[in-house]
Amino acid sequence: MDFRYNDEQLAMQATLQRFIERDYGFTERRALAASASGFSTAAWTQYAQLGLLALPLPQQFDGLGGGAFDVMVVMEQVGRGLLLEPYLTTVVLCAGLVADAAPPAMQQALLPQVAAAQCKLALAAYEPASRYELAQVATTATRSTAGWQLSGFKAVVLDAPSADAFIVSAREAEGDGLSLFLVPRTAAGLTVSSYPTQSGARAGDVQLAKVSVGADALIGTVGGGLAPLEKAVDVAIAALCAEALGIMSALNQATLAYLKTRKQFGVAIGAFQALQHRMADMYIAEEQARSMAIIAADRVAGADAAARRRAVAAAKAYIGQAARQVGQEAVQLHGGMGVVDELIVSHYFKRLSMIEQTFGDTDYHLARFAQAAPVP
Amino acid sequence: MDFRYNDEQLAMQATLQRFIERDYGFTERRALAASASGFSTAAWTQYAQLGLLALPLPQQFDGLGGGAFDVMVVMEQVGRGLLLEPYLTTVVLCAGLVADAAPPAMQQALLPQVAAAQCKLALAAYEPASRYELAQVATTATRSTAGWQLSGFKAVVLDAPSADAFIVSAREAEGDGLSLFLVPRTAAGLTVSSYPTQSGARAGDVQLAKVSVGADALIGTVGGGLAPLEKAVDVAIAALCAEALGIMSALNQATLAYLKTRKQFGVAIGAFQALQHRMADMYIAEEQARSMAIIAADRVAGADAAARRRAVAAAKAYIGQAARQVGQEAVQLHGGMGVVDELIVSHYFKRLSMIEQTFGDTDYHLARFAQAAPVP
Amino acid sequence: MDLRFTPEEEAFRTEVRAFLAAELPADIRENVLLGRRLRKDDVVRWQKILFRHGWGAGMWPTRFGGAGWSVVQQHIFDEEGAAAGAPGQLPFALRMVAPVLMTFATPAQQAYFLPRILSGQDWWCQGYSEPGAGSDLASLRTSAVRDGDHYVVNGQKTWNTLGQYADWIFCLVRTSSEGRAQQGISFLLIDMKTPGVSVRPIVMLDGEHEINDIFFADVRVPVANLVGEENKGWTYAKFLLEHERTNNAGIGNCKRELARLKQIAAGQRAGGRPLIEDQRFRDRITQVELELMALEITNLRVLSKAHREAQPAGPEVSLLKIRGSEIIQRLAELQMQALGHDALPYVREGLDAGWTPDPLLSQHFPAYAPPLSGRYFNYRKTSIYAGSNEIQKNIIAKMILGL
Amino acid sequence: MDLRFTPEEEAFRTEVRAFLAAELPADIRENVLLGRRLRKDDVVRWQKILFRHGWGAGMWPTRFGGAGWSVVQQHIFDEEGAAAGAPGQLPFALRMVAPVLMTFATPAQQAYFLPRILSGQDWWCQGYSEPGAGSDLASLRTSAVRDGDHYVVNGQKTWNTLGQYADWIFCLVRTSSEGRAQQGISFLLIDMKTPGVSVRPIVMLDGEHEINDIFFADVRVPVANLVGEENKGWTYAKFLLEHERTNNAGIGNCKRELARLKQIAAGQRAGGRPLIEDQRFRDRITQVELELMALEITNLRVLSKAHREAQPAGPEVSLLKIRGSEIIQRLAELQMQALGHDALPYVREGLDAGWTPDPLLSQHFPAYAPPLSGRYFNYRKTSIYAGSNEIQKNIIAKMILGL
Repeated sequence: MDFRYNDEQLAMQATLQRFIERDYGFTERRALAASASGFSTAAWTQYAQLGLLALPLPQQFDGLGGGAFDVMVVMEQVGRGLLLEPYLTTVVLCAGLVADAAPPAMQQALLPQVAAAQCKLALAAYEPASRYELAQVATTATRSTAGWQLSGFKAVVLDAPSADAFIVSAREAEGDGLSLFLVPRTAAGLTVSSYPTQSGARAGDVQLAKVSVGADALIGTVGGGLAPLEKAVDVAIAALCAEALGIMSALNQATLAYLKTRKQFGVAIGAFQALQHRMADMYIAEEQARSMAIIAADRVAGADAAARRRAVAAAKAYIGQAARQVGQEAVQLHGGMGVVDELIVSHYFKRLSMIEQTFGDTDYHLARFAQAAPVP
Repeated sequence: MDFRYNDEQLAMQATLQRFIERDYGFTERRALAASASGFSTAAWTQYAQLGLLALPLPQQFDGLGGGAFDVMVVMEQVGRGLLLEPYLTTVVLCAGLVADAAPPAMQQALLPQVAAAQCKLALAAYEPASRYELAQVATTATRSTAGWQLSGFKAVVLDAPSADAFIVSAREAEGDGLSLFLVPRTAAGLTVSSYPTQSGARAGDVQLAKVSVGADALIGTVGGGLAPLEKAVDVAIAALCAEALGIMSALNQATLAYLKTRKQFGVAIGAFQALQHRMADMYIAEEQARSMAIIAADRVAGADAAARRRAVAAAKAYIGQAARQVGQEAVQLHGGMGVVDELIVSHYFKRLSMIEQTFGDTDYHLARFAQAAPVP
Repeated sequence: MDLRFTPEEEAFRTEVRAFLAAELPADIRENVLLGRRLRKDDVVRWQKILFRHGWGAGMWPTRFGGAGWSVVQQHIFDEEGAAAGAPGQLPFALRMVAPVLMTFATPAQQAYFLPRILSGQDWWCQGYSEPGAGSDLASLRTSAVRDGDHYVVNGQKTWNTLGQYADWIFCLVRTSSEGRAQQGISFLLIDMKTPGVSVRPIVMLDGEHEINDIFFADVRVPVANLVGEENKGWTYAKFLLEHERTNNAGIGNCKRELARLKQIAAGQRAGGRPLIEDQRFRDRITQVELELMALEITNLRVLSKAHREAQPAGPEVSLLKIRGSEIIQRLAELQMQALGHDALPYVREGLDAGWTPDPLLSQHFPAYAPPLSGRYFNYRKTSIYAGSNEIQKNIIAKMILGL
Repeated sequence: MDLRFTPEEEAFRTEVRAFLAAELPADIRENVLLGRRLRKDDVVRWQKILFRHGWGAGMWPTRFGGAGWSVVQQHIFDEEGAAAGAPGQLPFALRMVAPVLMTFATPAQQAYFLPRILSGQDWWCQGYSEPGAGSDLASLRTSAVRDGDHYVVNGQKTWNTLGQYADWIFCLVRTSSEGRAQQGISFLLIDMKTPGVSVRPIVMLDGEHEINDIFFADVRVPVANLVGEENKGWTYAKFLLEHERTNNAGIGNCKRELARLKQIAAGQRAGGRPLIEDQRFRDRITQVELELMALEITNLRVLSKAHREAQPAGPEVSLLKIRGSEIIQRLAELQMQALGHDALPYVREGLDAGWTPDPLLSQHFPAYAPPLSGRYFNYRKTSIYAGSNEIQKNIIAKMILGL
């Protein structure tokens, strides 16, 4: 049993910390969030050079074959730096899904491109009426001579504006299983509307009006798309938990520093016992959240789907609540300084809030845990 | 609008406070709880002399015609003094039910007796499998030539050992409505087992084996018993909320006094800000609970059954949680002194805990509120 | 115990309701109910309508042009106004500086300023907090040095709300550094157009411009604009605080937002059913609903006592502030949560009056959606401003519990 | 990161499991699993069985007769023992006085006391807290005055656990009133049979006798029973505290009680269904289950660090104490809540070994029911004793956060 990051992971951590410090300070980050694309293509290239984009990809496709704990290291820093690039969407979620379920030709075509920062992907899965249910899909896939024709509407597709291709879930008819398709952004009939999100990055809605794709666009089997999709989203949720953890850690650090420096009534406010105890609660929340993120990362790597589902639901629900506590308390203890745009604290808080609304909120995962948990 | 008790209510409050101070101190109360009957018959007679037993009964039956706020005044003191006598059960719950729904002859036979401390009643409504559902009744009522024959088992009948008669709920056959019957304790086939409760008073199980009662034992209409039963229990819940309020108020007072006197590290522990803020939270909980108890008392007096149900469910659920907070915090802030039998604090805590488990716990009333609340 | 309003109060409620139905402009109402950005014009227009009706300042005494309402009437007015979608009247002029002026100012000052407040002619803002003086207000450092018939003011105020629209600011300034920190403070009225006054926006976490830093660089303020005596400002500030806080539970707003939360949850779908039928979400609504039920009565208890005793409410208003802020925060949180992933888009133009979503977006993003996340963020301020909830608990511990 | 136990550790777990299956007496197991009163004999009998197996003191070094386990092995043993229904070994002898004796006592003291602890021959209790010295232990006043070869001890100890069974008590006593309060304290071993020692039961809120006041009236204690140096007792007490707290999350007990909670909730019925299918109740279980999942890993993180560094765990054990106590309290609370109105009866004989309900009662009151309410009450102590949770938060604030 060993709960330490290994040397390579620590090296990656240090590299990212240096990168954030030098190239991705809060000022730079705000400018990027306000820019047209909402992120830095230069940084994206740097990530490729640092091996970040290749990290979790299979070695036969130019990947580094890293696992969930390697991703955890990265995502903690993504949180800490509030990095805006579509790392989670492209590398963890979509490339992970391709690596897990796509035919070899598609893997060969896409994964080396992802590793080399030549291709960005996005997942078009959720729909206006679906809330957080991946299985609730109205988008249709109709067989055609050349392959498939897709029609439907996908809402709040994360990082849609910058994606070169989408993974789209659809079904042949009601009652059938889901199928997954790779759809290039340039496909005729595909429209992307885009908007910024509350935490800086971009998202958009994707409309598919009789979009034709070839038979080779299918990922996995016809009607068998839900299992790999759910698994890929679970992997992404574990990563998202690590991102939240990185933010909580940064917020606790910032709040503690504030308590030690901010003076009221002639003393540092950290001398007030009521605030000390709340800071202690925040520390506990962070440590417990770290344990949950570790469990999630450990289980998404395993073969047991029920154990994975249970652990990921537990982690997302738990960290959702812990993050809310830490986020709200960090703002509160910062007083007015916690609610202004010019300090990073409020940006951390907003990102934590949006993480809770992503891939299922606390209530959704409480329900999922209740269904998954073995009743003794 | 006026949230003050009126002069008569204040006089009753002062009378009860004096009674508790002089005749019902903590030492006396502990001895009573340990005695065979678990309460004081002398006190019961005194209550009659003070007009307590007649207070909410109709004036035509020797009652004083008091309302829910008169009962509230009394029940706050019942809580504060941890009075063990079956006031809630006999006077508020059962006599209230008789006054509301029984035929005049039964009212004439019972209510003056209750007012004169000559008769104690208990409600045999809940059953082993019913949890808190008044409607879930397996006890059967079979028509006989003389009237009715009752068979069944009633669990945890509060104050059963001292009751002279029981109000029993039963039904003719599954699917039929509930009927209510008055059954004298001496009826052949009725067995009472008894035990102390966690908070001192007595309760028992009542077995009915082909117990015959006359046609005049019926309270209300055949099959129409649920509505008056539910109303009577709601009136009792409002009173129970007032009892909880009285305890919370006493606990807050005791805890505050302890914070001011108990010294650690050379200062009164009330100087520690973390404890000050928690005491402030306890104060807020008490004030909010008082508002809820007021709402409940106001609405049980009204004619609108839906409004009554909604307000009572709200008050019981809210006060259940507030009482848990205040009870647990009072114990915690008393440290070791909070968990010993020789201080009243732990007895208050236990009584609050048992109040939450009586007539439906917090979850039960959350569900009831959700059903009752008008969705806009 | 009597929880009923008097027949006169019920009649007043009917009158208020009729007035609101007739006079509240539809566009303002829509902005309020959808939680959109209110423009200066919205607020001023509504004040002028109220003024024309004789309700420009409900609780002011009639001799100053007020309606002479009781605290209960004011409560009814606020509640009905909130339900109908009327903008809240800003407190800075009506409830903060005005009572100070009525009590401590010269007749000339009263005659000049009060009618202009009443009619909506002047917009006031508050100059209290400084970068180093928040909860510990007495440590403020903005100085006013006497120079003939003027004070020369230098310093910085912060956490100034809506000062970008203001004609006047009332300030606490330091006129003496002798004695206790509280003793050298004066209460000064400053025309925002005076040379040397500058306003720097502070963008809030929701991206909106609601507060400011105000800088004073050799600002010459006529001595005639001093309220009361020099160095007695702390007394007036405490007086103001007492009056400000009488009615700060915000019950009306909370009730409106609870109703909106239920509407939103009825419209959103989860697992094929309206979200409001999801037991978990429903219970979360219930919990805040219970808290609000209790607080409404607690608020009325405080008000009716103040009414009866004809005194500003005591330190128990700290309870109202704490719970009121927690409730409105929680309601905003649940409204955001109800949106599901539609909480993510930051559609800034969706806060503008009259906005309708484009056809694509409207498939999942109704008109009520855009302001919700930002408002959740923004409302974190409610437990921080006007005396943070920690300060309120200190007050309860000291003033009520005697700790 | 590697969350797996080593093959050796897994083999050890198998061995522990087999041992428990073979050696744990059925009657003791039943008492533990039903939460009934444990008699002295139950505890001593189990210690003797462990001793015969060479496991009398898992973590003691082998040179003192211990099993020489790592903290991880001890964790595995505790977890399996808890699951199987083994009584926890009382900490007073094994984990508290013994490490002090091993480190600071004379060879003669070690040779006499340690084997008697190991074999279950001596029962030890703790004499630390006094009526005026709880969290603020250094203010203790029980005095030990040197008189020839004896100390004469006078004073009162309180919150003494299970001293009614004890052969020996280890005490902090004041041997000097000079210097700082911490400096005049000594660590003394007192035979409970010495004239002048008296034990007064303190009945707990559940009606059980678990703690005592211990009075010392001119108790003559041989100087040979002093541990280490006179006036250095505070050092030994701090050392003891560090060792006591290494493993105080109580994960094993929490896991067992969580499983029991689910069993109880599966057996109770609400609205015609098993209570565990009630979504509200199920979610309450889930919340504590999540907290426990996290704490198990947090505990292992602390343990594996201590294991690797061969050091007692640091101040992060305060986290384990806080959350561990909150979890076990919450589990007890939910077990009581699960009973519905069956939480009300106080059936004291239901805590006795072998009790079966009479036929009437058994219709709704199963064998697991009687102890549950009392245990909910009793477990409020867990956030109070062994350094209250407030003290633990002070420790986190000071030692970890540097506040």
